[in-house]
Amino acid sequence: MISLYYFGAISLILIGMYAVLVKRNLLKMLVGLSIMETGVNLLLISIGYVSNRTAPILSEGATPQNTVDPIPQALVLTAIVIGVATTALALTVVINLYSKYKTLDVEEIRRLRG
Amino acid sequence: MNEIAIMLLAPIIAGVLAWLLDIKRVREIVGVIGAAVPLIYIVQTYQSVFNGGTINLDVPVGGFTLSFALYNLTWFFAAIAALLGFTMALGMASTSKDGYEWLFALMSMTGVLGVFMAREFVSFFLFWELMTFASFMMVLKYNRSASLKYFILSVIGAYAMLIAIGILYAKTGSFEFSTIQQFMYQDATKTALGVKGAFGKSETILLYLLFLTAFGVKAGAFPLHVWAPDAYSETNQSYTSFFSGVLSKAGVYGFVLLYSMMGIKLFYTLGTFGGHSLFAYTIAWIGALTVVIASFLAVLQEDIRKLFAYSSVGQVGYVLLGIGVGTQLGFEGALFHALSHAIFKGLFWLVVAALILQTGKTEFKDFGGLAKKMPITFAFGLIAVLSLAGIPPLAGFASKWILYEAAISAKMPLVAGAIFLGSGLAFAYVVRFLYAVWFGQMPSDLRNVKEAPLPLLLGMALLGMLNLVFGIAPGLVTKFLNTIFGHEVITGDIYTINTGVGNYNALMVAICLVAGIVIAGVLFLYGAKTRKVEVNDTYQSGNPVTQDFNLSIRVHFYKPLEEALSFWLRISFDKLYTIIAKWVEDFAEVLKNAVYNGNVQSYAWYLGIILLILALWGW
Amino acid sequence: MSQYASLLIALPLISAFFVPIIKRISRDAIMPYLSLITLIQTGVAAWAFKEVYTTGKPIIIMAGGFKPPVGINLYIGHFAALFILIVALASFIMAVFSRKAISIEPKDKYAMLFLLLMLGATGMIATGDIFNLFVFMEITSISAYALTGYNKTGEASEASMKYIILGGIGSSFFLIGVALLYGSLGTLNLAQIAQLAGNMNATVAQAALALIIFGLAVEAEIFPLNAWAPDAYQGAPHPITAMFSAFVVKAALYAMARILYITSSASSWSNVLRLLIVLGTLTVIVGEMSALRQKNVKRMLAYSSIAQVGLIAVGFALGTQAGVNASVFHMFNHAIVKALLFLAAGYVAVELGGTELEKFEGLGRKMPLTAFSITVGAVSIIGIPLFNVFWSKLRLILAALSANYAWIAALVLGASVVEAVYYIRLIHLMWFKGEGEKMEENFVLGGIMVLLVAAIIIIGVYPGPVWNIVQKAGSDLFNVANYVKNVPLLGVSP
Amino acid sequence: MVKRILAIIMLLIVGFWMANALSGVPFGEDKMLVGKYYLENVKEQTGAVNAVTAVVVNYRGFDTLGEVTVLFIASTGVGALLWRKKKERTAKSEGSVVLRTGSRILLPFIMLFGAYIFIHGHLTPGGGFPGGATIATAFLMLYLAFKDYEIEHKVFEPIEGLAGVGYVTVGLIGLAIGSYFLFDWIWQTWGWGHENIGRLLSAGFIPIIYTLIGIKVGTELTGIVDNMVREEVKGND
Repeated sequence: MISLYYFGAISLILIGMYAVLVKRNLLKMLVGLSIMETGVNLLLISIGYVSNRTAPILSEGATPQNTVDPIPQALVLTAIVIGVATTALALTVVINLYSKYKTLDVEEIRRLRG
Repeated sequence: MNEIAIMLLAPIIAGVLAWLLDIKRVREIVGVIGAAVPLIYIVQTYQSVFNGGTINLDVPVGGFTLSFALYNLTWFFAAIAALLGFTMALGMASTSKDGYEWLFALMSMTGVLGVFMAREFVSFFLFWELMTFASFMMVLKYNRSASLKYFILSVIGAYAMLIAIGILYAKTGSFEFSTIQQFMYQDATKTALGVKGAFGKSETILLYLLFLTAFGVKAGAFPLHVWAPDAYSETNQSYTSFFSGVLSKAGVYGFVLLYSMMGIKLFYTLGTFGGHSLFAYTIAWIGALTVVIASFLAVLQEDIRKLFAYSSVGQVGYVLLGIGVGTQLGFEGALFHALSHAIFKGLFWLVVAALILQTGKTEFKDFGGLAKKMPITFAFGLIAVLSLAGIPPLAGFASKWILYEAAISAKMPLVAGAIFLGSGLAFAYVVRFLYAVWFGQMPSDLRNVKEAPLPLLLGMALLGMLNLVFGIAPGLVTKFLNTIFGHEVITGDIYTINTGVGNYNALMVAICLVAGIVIAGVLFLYGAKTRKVEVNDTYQSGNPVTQDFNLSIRVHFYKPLEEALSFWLRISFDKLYTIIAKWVEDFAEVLKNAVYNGNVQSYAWYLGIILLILALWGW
Repeated sequence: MSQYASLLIALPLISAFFVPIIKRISRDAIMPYLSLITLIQTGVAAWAFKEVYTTGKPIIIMAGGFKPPVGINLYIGHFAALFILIVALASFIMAVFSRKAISIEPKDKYAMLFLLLMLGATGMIATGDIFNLFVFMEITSISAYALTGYNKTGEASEASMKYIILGGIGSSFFLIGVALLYGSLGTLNLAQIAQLAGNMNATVAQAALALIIFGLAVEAEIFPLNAWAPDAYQGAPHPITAMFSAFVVKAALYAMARILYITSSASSWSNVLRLLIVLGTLTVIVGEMSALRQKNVKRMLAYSSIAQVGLIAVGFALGTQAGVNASVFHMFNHAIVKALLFLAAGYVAVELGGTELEKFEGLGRKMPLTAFSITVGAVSIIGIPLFNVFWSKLRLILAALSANYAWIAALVLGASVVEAVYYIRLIHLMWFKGEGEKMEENFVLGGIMVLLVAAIIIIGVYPGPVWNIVQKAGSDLFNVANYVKNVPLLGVSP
Repeated sequence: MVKRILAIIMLLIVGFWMANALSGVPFGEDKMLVGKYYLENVKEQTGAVNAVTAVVVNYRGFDTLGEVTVLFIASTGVGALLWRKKKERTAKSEGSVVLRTGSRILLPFIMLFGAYIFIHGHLTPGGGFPGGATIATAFLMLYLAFKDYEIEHKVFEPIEGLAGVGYVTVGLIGLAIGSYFLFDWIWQTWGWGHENIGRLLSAGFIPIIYTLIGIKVGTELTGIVDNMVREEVKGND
């Protein structure tokens, strides 16, 4: 049976993807992207988890034998920052787009095609 | 430096120089010299090649080795190319407008020489493409749609060949003609014995069809001939002498190669039909159809360039037909006709070039009475006409005669009939050319026309002379061709040729003809009473000729024929291809707008769908 | 000594960080500074190239002095050395072009993003760690997003937006793939993944591989994941478009091929290959079809570029050494040709104010050198002998046939036929239509174009040396055992 | 509506597929390979108690460099895309009294806390990125509270660049001293702070790098906020 954390992570990914596929408002699509990223980060973290172990900070009684895997945590740190960067840039582009098109509906933003 | 290397490099280097310098006169001199070099070497190597010598050249390039060889078969084709290349350069010295034309004309000469002398498929293909590209650039300058049609068909052909080469390479591990030939021979033996060979039946047929497409396009064989009329007419006509005279021979050479390499294998795989080897019979019929159809269309043209373009297509059909007959006699006839077609059609195009250069006209209705203004050009035009129509004692007759003999002796009466019909039609259109352009009433705007410039005349003279020489002494050619087959296929001395079925003494005929002309001349000068008559308006059945029903020799002369054939004329492969091309483009447009519809969300759906496919695949 | 190759990463970074200071000193110094840095980068790349090809051994850069898989290593093998050089060289050319092409402020930010785009592509090609690959991919794509929208017009923003959304989805799924891979192997180092891939759980392997390839395919412009590409190519500033086509896509393609072959011992590998062949084929067909009736030259070149990418992908997916070699060769040639074409088209746009087809009428009279360059590039990409692309297409066809894929050979050729149609239209338009006065052509850009044309023709006439290099690069990519052997893996094993 | 249903069906299938694959990666089991090596050797090799930090800064230094770069790209990109000839703040009203007073009082403490987080990155959870983000929060608060507040652009941009330059320089010094890029020369060559493991003055260059990152992230995020808050002014030039 699939663990709750995995389930949560996959759900977040799917919800995010659903927003991208269905919502017509660009901002909502971007929110979807963010949710997806969160889901992925949660997935990474839960893959690194080992039952009944503590955080990988080797002080106050924590030994290499009773701590969880530090790598996914390091990866998630990086992934979060990358997600932030993408979101910031995307929002900037949305600002520019709105000032030119006066709309955020993806159906209308299609001057480039064919 | 190796002779082959010089022959290959001289034209293209001269072309690049001419293009870079681009000074009038200088570029012409450079170009002519560049084109003359291969001819000099061809003449120089004649003796050693005739005695069975071979000159080789190997150049390693990018992991491949390009090898070339000059021996009797390749020498023969290279000689045609070098000769026509030289006369083309002479013609272009008068008609070329800029360095661009020199560059690509000479580049295509290099290309075609490379094709003829290649000994393996890489260099063969490389130079094949070079030649195609260069000739395409020549056409592109004059007409986009004609060039595009030419290029696309050529490219399809070239790529069909490339695939075939690839298949051969994958199986035999070699590009060399000789290695592939041996491999095929062994494979054919296996097939004959009923053992499974390396190439199955379907694969062999595929190879055959691919090569047929590749060489058929270049040779202008029906139904892939559609590019030829447009391309031949829409370029510098001096260049067309080379284009139609030599480049189409590359296709012919390809068929010869196909024969020598895969003939036996194809024979055993495809079997026979009515006593003839099926694959060869196909080629013969393609040739015959090309002859008949192109000749009919040639008759109906109103533009002299178009007329000769179709005529060229038809003449190459003869060559294919000869190859398709499949006997050694047929081969020899085909090769001979390749030569004579090159020299008379080259001559023709030079004459046309001179006409267009001096008058600026291209349609029959604008010509007339030029024999007086351009007498020398007329004389050469006459030689060409006679040779093309197959009147003895010119080269065209000798070669057609051999072809005819070959078809009869191989018991292909229908094919022989095609030759005969083609000749009749050829006569019909050259007569029109002869009369409409040179005789009759001269339109008033042609009064100041002058004789063609000297270089052009020199080129014509060279080709005209050869028409006569090879016509009167066909043995010169057949003796050389015999060395290719290793024994005397056609016996006889220099002036007579004996095919074993029939005998033709060219000298005798020539002497008779000269005697006849002399007698006629004497009668004309001293016997007949002639007087000059005014040219008046033409009347038919008492009415002046109107545009509605104008059947003078200059306008719609063969209209009744056209009406009779109207049902058949509606079936046009040209139109079919155009429709297909348009359909493809429309489809592309629809596809493009449907796929790239501009909506990000749709694009996101594409991603989703791919994910779905991945997911479904995972189960 | 060889560790100094880490300058390839450090130099563009530190120079990009330094731009704000340069801006304080003098605003006019930014563009020369950009050219200078890219030139130095080219020098370093050339040195690394020389080093790798003379010693025949890859340069392994170990960050922090930790041996892989503990530390991240950069693997500058035969392939990476070659393509890093191309990246640097193309960047240098485009930096020079930028001085003329970029008139929109803020140029300092442009310079930074430009350097970081170059850095990202360099890193993607060099890295030997799958998560680091993700980071560099994000560096590349985020700077690409920003640069796409740099012109700040509606079209540019729209293109950028599309790129962000599709790229974002792609990178998320890539990361899921990496997570799965890490979860089942416990390592991120490519060499170690190659060692362990064989004993991976089949379902995990299939999903992980599929997701990673999916993520990279978005960046690599594989149909139908490439819908952002034509828009981005059209909307981006001209030098950037050239960089997209010359190396950004190539980096993603390389990464895809690398991961593909790294995991060749995984159980569902051949399925992925087959899928990639299908997608590559579709990419070629749709790309060429879409280019056929384009009215905008830049967009036409973009579609043509996509189609070439499809060919390269198909070559990689053949799964043979010959196919990989052919693809690498085609990547190399295509980089040169497309750099030239986009440079020339961009230059026309700068001078005449747009890349619509009508602007190219009579170009042969107005700007003969530029028109000549476009002609050579177009002729080359069609695959005419004596021009470089011919050789790579030939290799591709031979590889396809020897792998028993006759229809791929037909595809390559069919694509060439279509290319012939639209490129010849362009050539005819330039030389034989329209009128115009001769204009002054920029001396430096003219010189660069002449050099690129010369490269095309020299490689076309004499492909031997390049082919030798490419073969080495190809076997670097294909020969995974050798790759694993070259990385000095620490004895961390299960 | 059809679109939604199709999307849901499609996503459920994809989700099932991923879940199915994840069943091959059991939750909560020890799957460490390289991770174990890190845990066992982190103290002596890097001097950091927080293994995550050691992984981030030392073992996977390239990732962090890339991460810093990504953020830098984002801030530069935002700056480039929102560049206008003239920009000004257009907020209509000041923040409430609570906000204004609160932010004045809290500002130094928030900054201090941010600094604390990044300086202690090798000992406690946190590091340069959270620290920098905390500092940026302080500035964000100022933007919210005061309608005319603007950061000192002439100072922020160079600081942002110089912090990055500093990071790469630290790496390059490592290349010069230890012949590896990003080599921890303080810990491994000079051997400083070996007796201090678990206390502030240890872990080689981690605190230095985290300080630089903290400054950089703080200025960058502030820059992004600044760029987004100010709007184009038209017509009055």
